Amino acid sequence: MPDLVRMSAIGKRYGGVQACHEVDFVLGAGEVHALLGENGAGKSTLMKILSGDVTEYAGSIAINGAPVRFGGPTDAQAAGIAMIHQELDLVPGLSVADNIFLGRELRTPVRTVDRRRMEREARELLDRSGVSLDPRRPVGELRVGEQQLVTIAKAISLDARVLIMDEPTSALTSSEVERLFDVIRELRTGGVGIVYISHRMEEIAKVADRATVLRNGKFVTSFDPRELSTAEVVEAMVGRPVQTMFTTPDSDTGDELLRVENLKLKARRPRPGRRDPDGISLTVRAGEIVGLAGLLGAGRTELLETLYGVAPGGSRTGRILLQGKAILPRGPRHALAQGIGFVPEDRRTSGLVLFHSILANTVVSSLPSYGRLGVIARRMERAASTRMADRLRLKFGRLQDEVGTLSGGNQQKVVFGRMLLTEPKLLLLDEPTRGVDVGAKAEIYRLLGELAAQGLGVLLASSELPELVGVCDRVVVLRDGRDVASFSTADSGEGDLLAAAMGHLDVEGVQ
Amino acid sequence: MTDVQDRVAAPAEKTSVAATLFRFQSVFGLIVVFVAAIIFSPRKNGEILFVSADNLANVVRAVSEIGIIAVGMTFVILIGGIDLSVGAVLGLAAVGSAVLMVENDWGFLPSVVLVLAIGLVFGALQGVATAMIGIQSFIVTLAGLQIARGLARIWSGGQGVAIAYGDGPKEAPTSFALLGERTFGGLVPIPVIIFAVVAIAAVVFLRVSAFSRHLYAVGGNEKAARLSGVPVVRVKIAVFAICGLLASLAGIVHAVQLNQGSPNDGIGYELDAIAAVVIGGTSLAGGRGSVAGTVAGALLLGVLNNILALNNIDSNIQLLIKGLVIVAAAALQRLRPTS
Amino acid sequence: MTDVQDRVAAPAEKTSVAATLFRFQSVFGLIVVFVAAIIFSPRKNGEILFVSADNLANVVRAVSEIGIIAVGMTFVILIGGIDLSVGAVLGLAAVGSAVLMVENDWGFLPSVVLVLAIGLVFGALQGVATAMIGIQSFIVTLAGLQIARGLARIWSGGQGVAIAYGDGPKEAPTSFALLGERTFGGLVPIPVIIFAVVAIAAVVFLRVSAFSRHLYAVGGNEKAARLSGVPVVRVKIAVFAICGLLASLAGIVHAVQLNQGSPNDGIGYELDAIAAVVIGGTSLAGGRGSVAGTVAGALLLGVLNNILALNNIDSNIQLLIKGLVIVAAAALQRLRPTS
Amino acid sequence: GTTSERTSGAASPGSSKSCKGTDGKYTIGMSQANVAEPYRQRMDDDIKAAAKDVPQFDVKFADAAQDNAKQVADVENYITQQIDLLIISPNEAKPLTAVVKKAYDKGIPVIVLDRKVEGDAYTGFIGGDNVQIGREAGKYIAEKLLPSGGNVVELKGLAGATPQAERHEGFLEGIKGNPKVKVIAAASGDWLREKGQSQMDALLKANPKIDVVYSHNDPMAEGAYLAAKAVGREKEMKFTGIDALPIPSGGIKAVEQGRLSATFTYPTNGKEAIAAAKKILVDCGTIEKSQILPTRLIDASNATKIYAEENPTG
Ligand SMILES: Nc1ncnc2c1ncn2[C@@H]1O[C@H](COP(=O)(O)OP(=O)(O)OP(=O)(O)O)[C@@H](O)[C@H]1O
Ligand SMILES: Nc1ncnc2c1ncn2[C@@H]1O[C@H](COP(=O)(O)OP(=O)(O)OP(=O)(O)O)[C@@H](O)[C@H]1O
Ligand SMILES: [Mg+2]
Ligand SMILES: [Mg+2]
Repeated sequence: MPDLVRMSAIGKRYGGVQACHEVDFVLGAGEVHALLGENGAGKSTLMKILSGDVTEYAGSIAINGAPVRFGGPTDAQAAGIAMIHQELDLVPGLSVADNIFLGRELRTPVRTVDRRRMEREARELLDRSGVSLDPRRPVGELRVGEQQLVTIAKAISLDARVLIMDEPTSALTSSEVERLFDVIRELRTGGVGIVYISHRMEEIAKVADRATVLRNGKFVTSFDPRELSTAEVVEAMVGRPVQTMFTTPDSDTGDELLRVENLKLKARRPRPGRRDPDGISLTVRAGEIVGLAGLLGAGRTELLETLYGVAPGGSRTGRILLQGKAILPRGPRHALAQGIGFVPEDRRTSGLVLFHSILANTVVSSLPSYGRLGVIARRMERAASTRMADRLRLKFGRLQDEVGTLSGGNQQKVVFGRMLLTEPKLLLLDEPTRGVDVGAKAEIYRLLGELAAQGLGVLLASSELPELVGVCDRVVVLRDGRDVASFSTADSGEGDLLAAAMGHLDVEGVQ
Repeated sequence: MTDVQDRVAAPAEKTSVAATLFRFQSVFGLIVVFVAAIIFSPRKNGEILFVSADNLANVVRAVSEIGIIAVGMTFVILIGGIDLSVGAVLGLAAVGSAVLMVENDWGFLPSVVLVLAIGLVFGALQGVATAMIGIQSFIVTLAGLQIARGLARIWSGGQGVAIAYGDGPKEAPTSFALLGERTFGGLVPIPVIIFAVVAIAAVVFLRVSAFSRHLYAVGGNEKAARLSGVPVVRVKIAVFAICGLLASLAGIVHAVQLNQGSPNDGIGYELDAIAAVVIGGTSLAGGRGSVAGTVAGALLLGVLNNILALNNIDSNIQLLIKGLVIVAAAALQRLRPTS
Repeated sequence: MTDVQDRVAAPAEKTSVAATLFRFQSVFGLIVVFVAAIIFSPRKNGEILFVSADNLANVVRAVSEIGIIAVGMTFVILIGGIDLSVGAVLGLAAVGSAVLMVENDWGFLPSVVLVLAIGLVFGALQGVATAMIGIQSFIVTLAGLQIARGLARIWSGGQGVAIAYGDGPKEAPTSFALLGERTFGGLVPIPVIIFAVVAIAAVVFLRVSAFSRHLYAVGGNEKAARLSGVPVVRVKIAVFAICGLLASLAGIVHAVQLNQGSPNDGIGYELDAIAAVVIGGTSLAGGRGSVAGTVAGALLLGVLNNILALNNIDSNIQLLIKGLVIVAAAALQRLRPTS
Repeated sequence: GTTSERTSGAASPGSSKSCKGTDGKYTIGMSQANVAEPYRQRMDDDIKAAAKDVPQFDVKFADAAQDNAKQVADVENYITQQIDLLIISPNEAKPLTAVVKKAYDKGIPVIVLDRKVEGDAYTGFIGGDNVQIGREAGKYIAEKLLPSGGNVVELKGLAGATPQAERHEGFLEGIKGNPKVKVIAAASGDWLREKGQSQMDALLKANPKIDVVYSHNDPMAEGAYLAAKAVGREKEMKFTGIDALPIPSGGIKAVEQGRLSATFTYPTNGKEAIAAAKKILVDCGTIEKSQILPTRLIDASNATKIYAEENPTG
């Protein structure tokens, strides 16, 4: 029996970048095939070629032994290939149900849209992947994680023979991930071939039957992930051994930097699904990395937004003290002036001007320091940008290149570097390693350790429990906009965090 | 997981009242202006002139052309585009119907069909230029405006073509004249009925058709639409074609109302139509808005014009008041919860 | 690591030639049209009329007002906005300078300063409405257009105010007249010099100022800009203020060139200015573009108008040709490697 | 002419130099303010028709689209082309004065139509008198239509336009003789038919008794008629217009067909302009500095005849 998918000698060039070069890739029916590689290795590109999104490429594709050449995503869908894209490609103004059935709406006998049936089927699909969302809600109102679940439901609804999942879990917490794995196992049993792309190494061994590693657009190796250790897999991806994944800094922590006391925000115009702080207290000391854990919608993002002053207007109670002084966060400029930096969750929509240069994107928050009287000394800004790029080990061509052409992890570093150039005292990080490859993650962690050692305080929201446990000194768990527990990572593990986040255990953590 | 369900369901319920109110927000402005019009209306013999039946009929008649155009414009703006050529296409269509029926002695139906087809094709060509070549619609239709105006001037020889009715040569068929008459006891002008039919058809169409989902998708997130298999190029071309078609329908209505087709008809109508659409709550960024809002927006402008005229306000002061009301109506839209 | 760097660096060199070419892409169109103008220029006694010194001076003089406006418009479009009020503000400023100097017998400097301040404040107010209330700039400035036009009509009493020069009452100071003269041996009109100064200042400003980085960031991704600490509201207000200021500067130039300030001056100039900006390669979506391109775009339109006029092309045919050239020039922009 | 224009036609500096007699070939540049006005389009058409009979003439046309600045550029371009004679119908007087003088000083004879430029740096002016027309219309309404008084509404042209002010001013003078004629309302119809219609909708509503609608041009009068007809009141009142263009969509036809009671010719002067050009260029003669053509009343009695006169071919 021929392979379900056989891609041979695939090549793709973007201007000067060889995204894929002579790549062979084989997927069998009922197989979960992990595709691994650093940011920019060419994983998405390879899969975009398979799913008909990219139509100009070298090489050939065969489905069940029959050669194909797709003219667009519709062709691929007709051939039974569906893809969950890395960037959440949903239409904000349409409802969940409309999004799921976009392009292949269900019709009544008179050719009008059968709204009722679409909503019913959407509800069933969502239930199957473990979410209860009202299918009539506009997608624009959903939080990132929920949107990701909608894209998953949408892909599943296609009943495809080949399902490509490009980082489907980057905004999900462990319980949603577990549900997704259940679905994947179910699909596999039904003979569906699944390509699974993720930078969360612990997921690979759990779900994949086989793994292929790409590096710089080229095939490196293929193996059974259950037979290799994470360290070996990472070495295959990066091309050299990566030492310790997490470098928990055991540096001394200094004075109290941030103190939040019973912070509550009552939005003037409440938005459905938003979980504003509802009585949060926590502290961050200088040199300390404090994690924020919680389930989807626990209110981590909203807390960071409130501290940075970008939450929607409303009445605030409680106190925020920075170095012992009460502050009222009024907005980014105000926060930055006080030494608070913020790295938002979604770098593409909230972080970067994708078509502007790396240079412009790195220096935009710290412009006044590169000249006088509003005139910029170009040499100074270039120097600062170069310095930051070196420090973050940014992989790039020239500072003038558009930041959108960088790989995801490198884009993340640019947002990160921009905040560092403002020389903050307190850094608020929201999922800073979402979609970032292991190598780059290690660098970001190393850097966080370094900065903490120099006295920076960090408040880090993350959905990856290993990351929280590995990087933070302390983790505060949020649930429903309240802090429900606080753990020292020295003596607690992922299980404790998860239990507290889900509210199963009534643990009051060790302070 | 049940935990999640509760969490989401509860606030959704709570805001749905507000949501319902906001859904009809575009009508708020209309109601406010309507009430203001009643208050400020001149009275004669105890009668409030503004709300008299024939005045209201006039108000709607006066906005029927802009309204028809604005419905098409809503489609274009929903996909994130804009069409500046509608006023010129109206002029072209007005000239076309007059020339065909009067100078070429064509019949009613062939003339109307050809004129509508011209608008459709003109719009579709603009759609091709933006969808396939990828030029911004603002600039395509700015050029289209000049081209349509030029064609209208050439076709008419630069002068308005008068329409006389009758069976003789150089006379338009009397069936055409009916389009400009009034019905229902001489009260409701046919142009109003045409406008109403167009608006209702558009509302129903947007509600029930798959095409409308595609249209919102193209305006809301073009890439997502493409990846979902939405025929983006075809949707865009179709939308510009519809807009051109409706503009030429408005041109026919214009010609029959004025008994003349002039190449200078419809100058500046594009801005009025866009104002109606935006006041009606449709976002110029695309993906969000409704035809019902547009109709409310067009009526708002009509009521405003009428009440200013009834009170004989100085034309310069009228400009100021209209500008301020447009801004106020647009500001009202900003109360919408999602920005 | 070095591996990646090499991979990227080498082709980057290769594309930099193309990049350099594309950087000047907006000038291509100008060059093409310029060469075409020379070829199609009428000749008299062996002289190519188009390239005669005073014809070229006329070409630039004729676009100087649109050019000044288009520079301000470039700023607004770079932040993703649009300003439809510029033509009306030009009219208001033209009226203002005439009324102040002639009817109120003000001096040169106070009049000019007040008129410029009016444009600045008018623009800033529009900026406030879009930046702080969040109304789309299209609609704010559409209202602004009507308001400015209404104010101009009221201020002038509805009539053009003629400007006579002298020291007497009801006469404008002769220093004002100098602005309309020609210099460098009577060849280069002062308006051309004003345009050049404005353009060069804008180019330099966009190149070196921190403000310009903010401006591009706001247009590129407003949310990201805000989160990065860019004072988005202030940038927007400033940009609309600059655009208003330049529109009123153009109004002063207009008044002095025509010896009159009329409330109907500048009707439709906004579309010409936008066309110049877009032909010059600035994206209406914001965040991408340059003043140099705009200047090239304005000159392109000027050369086009001139060569069509020199050949006495029928004005209706001119409309068609201009429409097609605008589309062609915009299509040329699409060749840009990144779309 | 109401203004004290000197008609002492001392030959302009240009005329003698440019005259090459019957053997010459002459390029004439016609700078039109705005062809979007039917009146001005007709002016161009009249010039074109008249020039056909002068084989030596080649007339070029430019349209300034109602923009003074564009018209300045148009004249500059004519100067560059070294035309032999300029005909200009200025958008406004003051802004065009300088460039007309520039052409004139370069030796190009200039014939100014309809609206004057300032000073005397032109060869000749041919035009109508809007104040006079307004006065005639006023007199006609006060004496013929409403001898025993009545209510008049006025539909004005575009605010800010000179003829609008003059037709208004003359009208007030014209009705002075009959104090029982009252102007009860005025509205601006921007010269446009549809604006005339929608303004009249409101005027009808606000004013139960209207006897005469005095409109500053024919299209607005037609629009007003349509509005009145829509509410069945067109028989209650009379409509008068101005311009009386001899074209199918013009005022003469409207009078002939009974919609308007009267209209007043506002001569385009196209024919006269070509005659003057011929005198200067071909006949090497001089022309009057100012030639004011009188207006004519068109009513039911003479409409058909005059329409035929103006359109000899039919
Ligand atoms: N549209 C594009 N234009 C230019 N370059 C691109 C484009 N898409 C991808 N690239 C480049 O191609 C290379 C491969 O990108 P790709 O998105 O396939 O990486 P990836 O393996 O999916 O990385 P990540 O893990 O960050 O998602 C990168 O160098 C990227 O910069
Ligand atoms: N109804 C809504 N309308 C608009 N934005 C919303 C809405 N609800 C949530 N958001 C936004 O979604 C983001 C929160 O979603 P996110 O995906 O970060 O959730 P999460 O990370 O799973 O949960 P959290 O960070 O709250 O613990 C915030 O930026 C918030 O402003
Ligand atoms: Mg990828
Ligand atoms: Mg979050």
